[in-house]
Amino acid sequence: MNLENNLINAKTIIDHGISKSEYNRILKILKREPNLLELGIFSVMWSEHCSYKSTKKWLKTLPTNGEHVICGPGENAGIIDIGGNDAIVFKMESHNHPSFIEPYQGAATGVGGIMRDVFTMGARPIANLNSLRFGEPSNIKTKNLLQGVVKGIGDYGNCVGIPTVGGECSFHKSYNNNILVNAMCVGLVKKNKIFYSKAKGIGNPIIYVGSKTGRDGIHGATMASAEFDDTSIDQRPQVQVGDPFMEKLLLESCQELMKEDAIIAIQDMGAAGLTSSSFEMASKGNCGVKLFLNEVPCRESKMTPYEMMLSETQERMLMVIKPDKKKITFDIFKKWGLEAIEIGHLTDTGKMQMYFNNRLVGELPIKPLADSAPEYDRPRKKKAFKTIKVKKRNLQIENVFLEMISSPNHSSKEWLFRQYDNMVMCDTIFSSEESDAAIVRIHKTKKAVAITCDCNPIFCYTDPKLGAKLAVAESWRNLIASGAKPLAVTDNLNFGNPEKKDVMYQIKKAIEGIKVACTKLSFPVVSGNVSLYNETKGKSILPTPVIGGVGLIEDLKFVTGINMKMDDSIFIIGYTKGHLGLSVYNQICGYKYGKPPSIDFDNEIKNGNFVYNAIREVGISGCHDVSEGGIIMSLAELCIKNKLGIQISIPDEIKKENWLFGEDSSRYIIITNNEKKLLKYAKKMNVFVKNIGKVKGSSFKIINEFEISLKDLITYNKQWFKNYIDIEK
Amino acid sequence: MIYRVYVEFKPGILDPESEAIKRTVNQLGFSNVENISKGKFFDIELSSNNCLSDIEKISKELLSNPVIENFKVVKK
Amino acid sequence: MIYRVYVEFKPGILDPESEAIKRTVNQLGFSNVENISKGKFFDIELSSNNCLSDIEKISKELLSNPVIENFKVVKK
Amino acid sequence: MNKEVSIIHFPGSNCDRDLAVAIKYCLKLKPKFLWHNESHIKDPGIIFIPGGFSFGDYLRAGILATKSPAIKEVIRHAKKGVPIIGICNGFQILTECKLLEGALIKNSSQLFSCKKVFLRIENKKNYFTKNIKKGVVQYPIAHSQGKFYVDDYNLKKLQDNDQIMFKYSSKTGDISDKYNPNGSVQNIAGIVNKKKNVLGLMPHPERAIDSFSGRDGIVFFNGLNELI
Ligand SMILES: Nc1ncnc2c1ncn2[C@@H]1O[C@H](COP(=O)(O)OP(=O)(O)O)[C@@H](O)[C@H]1O
Ligand SMILES: [Mg+2]
Repeated sequence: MNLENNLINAKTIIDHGISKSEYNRILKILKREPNLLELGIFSVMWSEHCSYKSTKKWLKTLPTNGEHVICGPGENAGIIDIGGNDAIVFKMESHNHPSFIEPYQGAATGVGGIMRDVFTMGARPIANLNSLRFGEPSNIKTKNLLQGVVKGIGDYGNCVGIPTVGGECSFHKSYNNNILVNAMCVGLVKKNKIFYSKAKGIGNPIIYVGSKTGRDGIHGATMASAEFDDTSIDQRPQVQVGDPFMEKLLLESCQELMKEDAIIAIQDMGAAGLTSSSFEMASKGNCGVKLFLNEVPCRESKMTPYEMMLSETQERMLMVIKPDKKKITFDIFKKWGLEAIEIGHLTDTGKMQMYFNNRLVGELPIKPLADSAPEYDRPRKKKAFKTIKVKKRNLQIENVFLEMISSPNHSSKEWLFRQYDNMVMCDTIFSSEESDAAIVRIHKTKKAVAITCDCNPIFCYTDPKLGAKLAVAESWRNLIASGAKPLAVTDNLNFGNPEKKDVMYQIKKAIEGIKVACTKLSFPVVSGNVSLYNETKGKSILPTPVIGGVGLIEDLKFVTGINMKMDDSIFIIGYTKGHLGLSVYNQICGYKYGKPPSIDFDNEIKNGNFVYNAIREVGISGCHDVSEGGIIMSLAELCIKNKLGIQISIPDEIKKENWLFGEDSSRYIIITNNEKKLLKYAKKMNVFVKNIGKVKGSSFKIINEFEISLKDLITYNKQWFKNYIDIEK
Repeated sequence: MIYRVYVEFKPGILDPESEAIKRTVNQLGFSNVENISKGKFFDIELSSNNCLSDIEKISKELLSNPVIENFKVVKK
Repeated sequence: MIYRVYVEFKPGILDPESEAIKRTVNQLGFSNVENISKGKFFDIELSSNNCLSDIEKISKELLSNPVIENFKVVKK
Repeated sequence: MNKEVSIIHFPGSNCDRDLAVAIKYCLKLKPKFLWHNESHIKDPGIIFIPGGFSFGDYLRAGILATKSPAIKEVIRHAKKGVPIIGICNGFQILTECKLLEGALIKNSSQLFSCKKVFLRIENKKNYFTKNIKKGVVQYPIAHSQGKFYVDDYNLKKLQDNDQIMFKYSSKTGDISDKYNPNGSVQNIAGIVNKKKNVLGLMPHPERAIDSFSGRDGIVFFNGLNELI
């Protein structure tokens, strides 16, 4: 073989993030030294981001099957059956590092990337969600990052015309230099029109369509797999700019082409661009590939094969099509103003052969490269916690409450979600401010899907396994509360550096927690993403395994919001022990340590089934789960949303603080005027319910404690963002 | 005294807007247009003299995004 | 040959973005900044000479909106 | 006359389907989709220009779309008196191609804004609105360049000529800054041309046709029945 041999030395290898043992593995596979192009390809294919080398061993243990699962992890996104010929495609993905370097473009391209993962499978995206974590508001970078990220998410989804229907956003100092931007996309596909990435058919053309390739993001995949240091800000060329208009054209043209019987395999060029998309398609189909790199459309002059193979320019797709469908393929793209280009074809060599200027410039065996990607069982060690008791601030209930509802994490996120078009496509029934899960109608049917994303990183920090279980349970509960039957989840595992023992411990334990909870709740994991090395100067983020849950509402009449009507009765479902460890209450009062609330899955399922059936059989006005901030926070959210007052009495048998602020699992608030029916049904199902008050008047009133007018309550809840962003008065 | 700050994309950064404008211009019959690039400018009026370093600072921290943009200051 | 087209708001049209930038600049401690106004520019590269009238036409019909904006063409 | 409603579809339009759904639901007919490079449009019936981000909103929202062949046809039909309705991006396109007065610029807040707003109907003599019984309707808005600007001279002409159709208002029809979501001159949300056959509005009536999103859009579309 006559490969151009760019000199590779020890430094080049280190610069590519390849360890000594990995390099030896490369030598074994190739039986020769790689050239620079080949080394670059190994480095991205074996990066943490693409190979999951630190987590694969543990991810394999997740439950991924279930009666509704059509496609589990391994493809661009997971797919679940929702009855008839309809299926739901969904996944969550992180864009943490890019968003920290350039918040607007980083977040925008994150949204773009996850939507492509979904529409690549034949689906039309119907909803976007996001889970955001920022540093302390007082950190000088936070405001800028917040504004940039939110605008980036909004502008991208709004332009493509996919509603952004929900998500979460919170602040904690551990994210000061490592924000998290996790984007989730849900799409709708016909079961008989699903597209996969497995290439087949020797000689079949490989088609490139979308933006021209530039030098952006070269080595982005390795960046996403490396710790930050002071020089990160200077990693300029790695920033990718998003083009939502191109995304919209790709979406529409691919949808049109998918109606023809033309596509054999399709992949978006995401992380590691042309490299990972071509390798993945070929390795799934056991094929070889010939690529003619002179054909790759380039934005800049003099781009090298190395740059073309590693570029992460956004909004590009790769597909294998039937040879006799070339014309219709090119015509459809042309109609949409896009140029499709044949850049290679499939072979039977099992090798990736890259040609440039009529010369073979790189040749790699595809299967061995993918199959022998490193897999590590990294050492782990539990972190020891200091149990320093911080002096408790002595606060009145009312003061804690007001501090809570006007705190950055619990104040109204209206400033944020106003910037998202949550109605385009006209199937949004509730966005996630109106219901525990966002609810999107399946177009032209009476079915709807409920979608939510959740995680409480504070719980996960102290007890990653329990914290992850609680995140899964909360997602499940949110779906139940919105009237849905929970079906499956996607997960986004955000952690620090896995080469550190305590971080690896967190990762393993969190995955274990997800495994247990998803198994118990019959809530399989169908897709996901891992983001590691979220760490700056040795400080890592709180472990943040975000869970994105999806459920089905078989008939719109069971759709349930955070609603109430005047004179309704208010019930708590589930027993309140009043667990305050790690609660918002304790944090406000200065107690920073403790344990997360425990969870008993039998009880969770019992209460959940009760609520699910009560929604169908009792007739209720609204439902809301009890989570961060406890009963009092859930009640406040009900009042603020409905602009109605309530009167609540605290039961005698428990301490006031514990009852109001406790964060025990498995509880809901149900609002109904069918009191008798609800009680009777609870008795039959042996579920603990308690009537705690009524919807009444125009103030928020806890009897014998305090009363605050609705108007003030709303002002408290809205002021933080207003003041922080300095919205023009 | 007025300074003008020019801000534009660094070379090599994707600028889909300029691409779209160029396409339209060509379609309108101006086939002699080879390339279009765009940028922003800010005119900053100061009450005191000799503040070039202030302007540089404002340009760097506020008016431009050093990750993807370059800026240039000229006295008007 | 390259022409540069400057586009800015007509005088009298309130530009909240410039206002907001000025507020932030002042808050950052640059109290000597009296006024900020902003605009866009387009660098148009032509393959043939003497096309000032083309550029004027493109500027008028595409790059600026006469209801709100003025433009100015200079040769670079 | 044949019963027709046409929707002009641009690359980047994204409310075209929503509009078609509303038309089918309210007017019981299937609209005809016309692609932006259609250079001869015959008997279009009512022409709708939908919302979205035609050509990515690049340069200025709406401007690049005005250079398409279909818009030349829209202008030709407008002169003949064909009813034309531009919603959101459609309104932006109609001002950019000068079928309507004024300009739509960035919201005062500089941010995209998506919410339901109330609109007072200013003029009920016009065939677009005369069948709407209510004085105030509620439609969603979703835009970042929706601030209507016109200079004083032309504003007066709009007023004198009864060209102002919708204003952002309170639920009871009060007009003040408090109810102005984007900084539009005099809370203007929608206008017609001098001949009164071209309507542009920023809010989305097509997003208010079911019990979840509000039903005020239905009267808007039903009111068009006699035009087709
Ligand atoms: N934490 C996880 N849980 C479950 N599945 C995962 C997880 N992380 C990754 N996966 C699956 O592994 C596959 C590869 O993911 P990824 O490399 O992120 O895809 P892409 O190349 O589209 O970015 C996908 O099928 C994804 O769903
Ligand atoms: Mg993918």
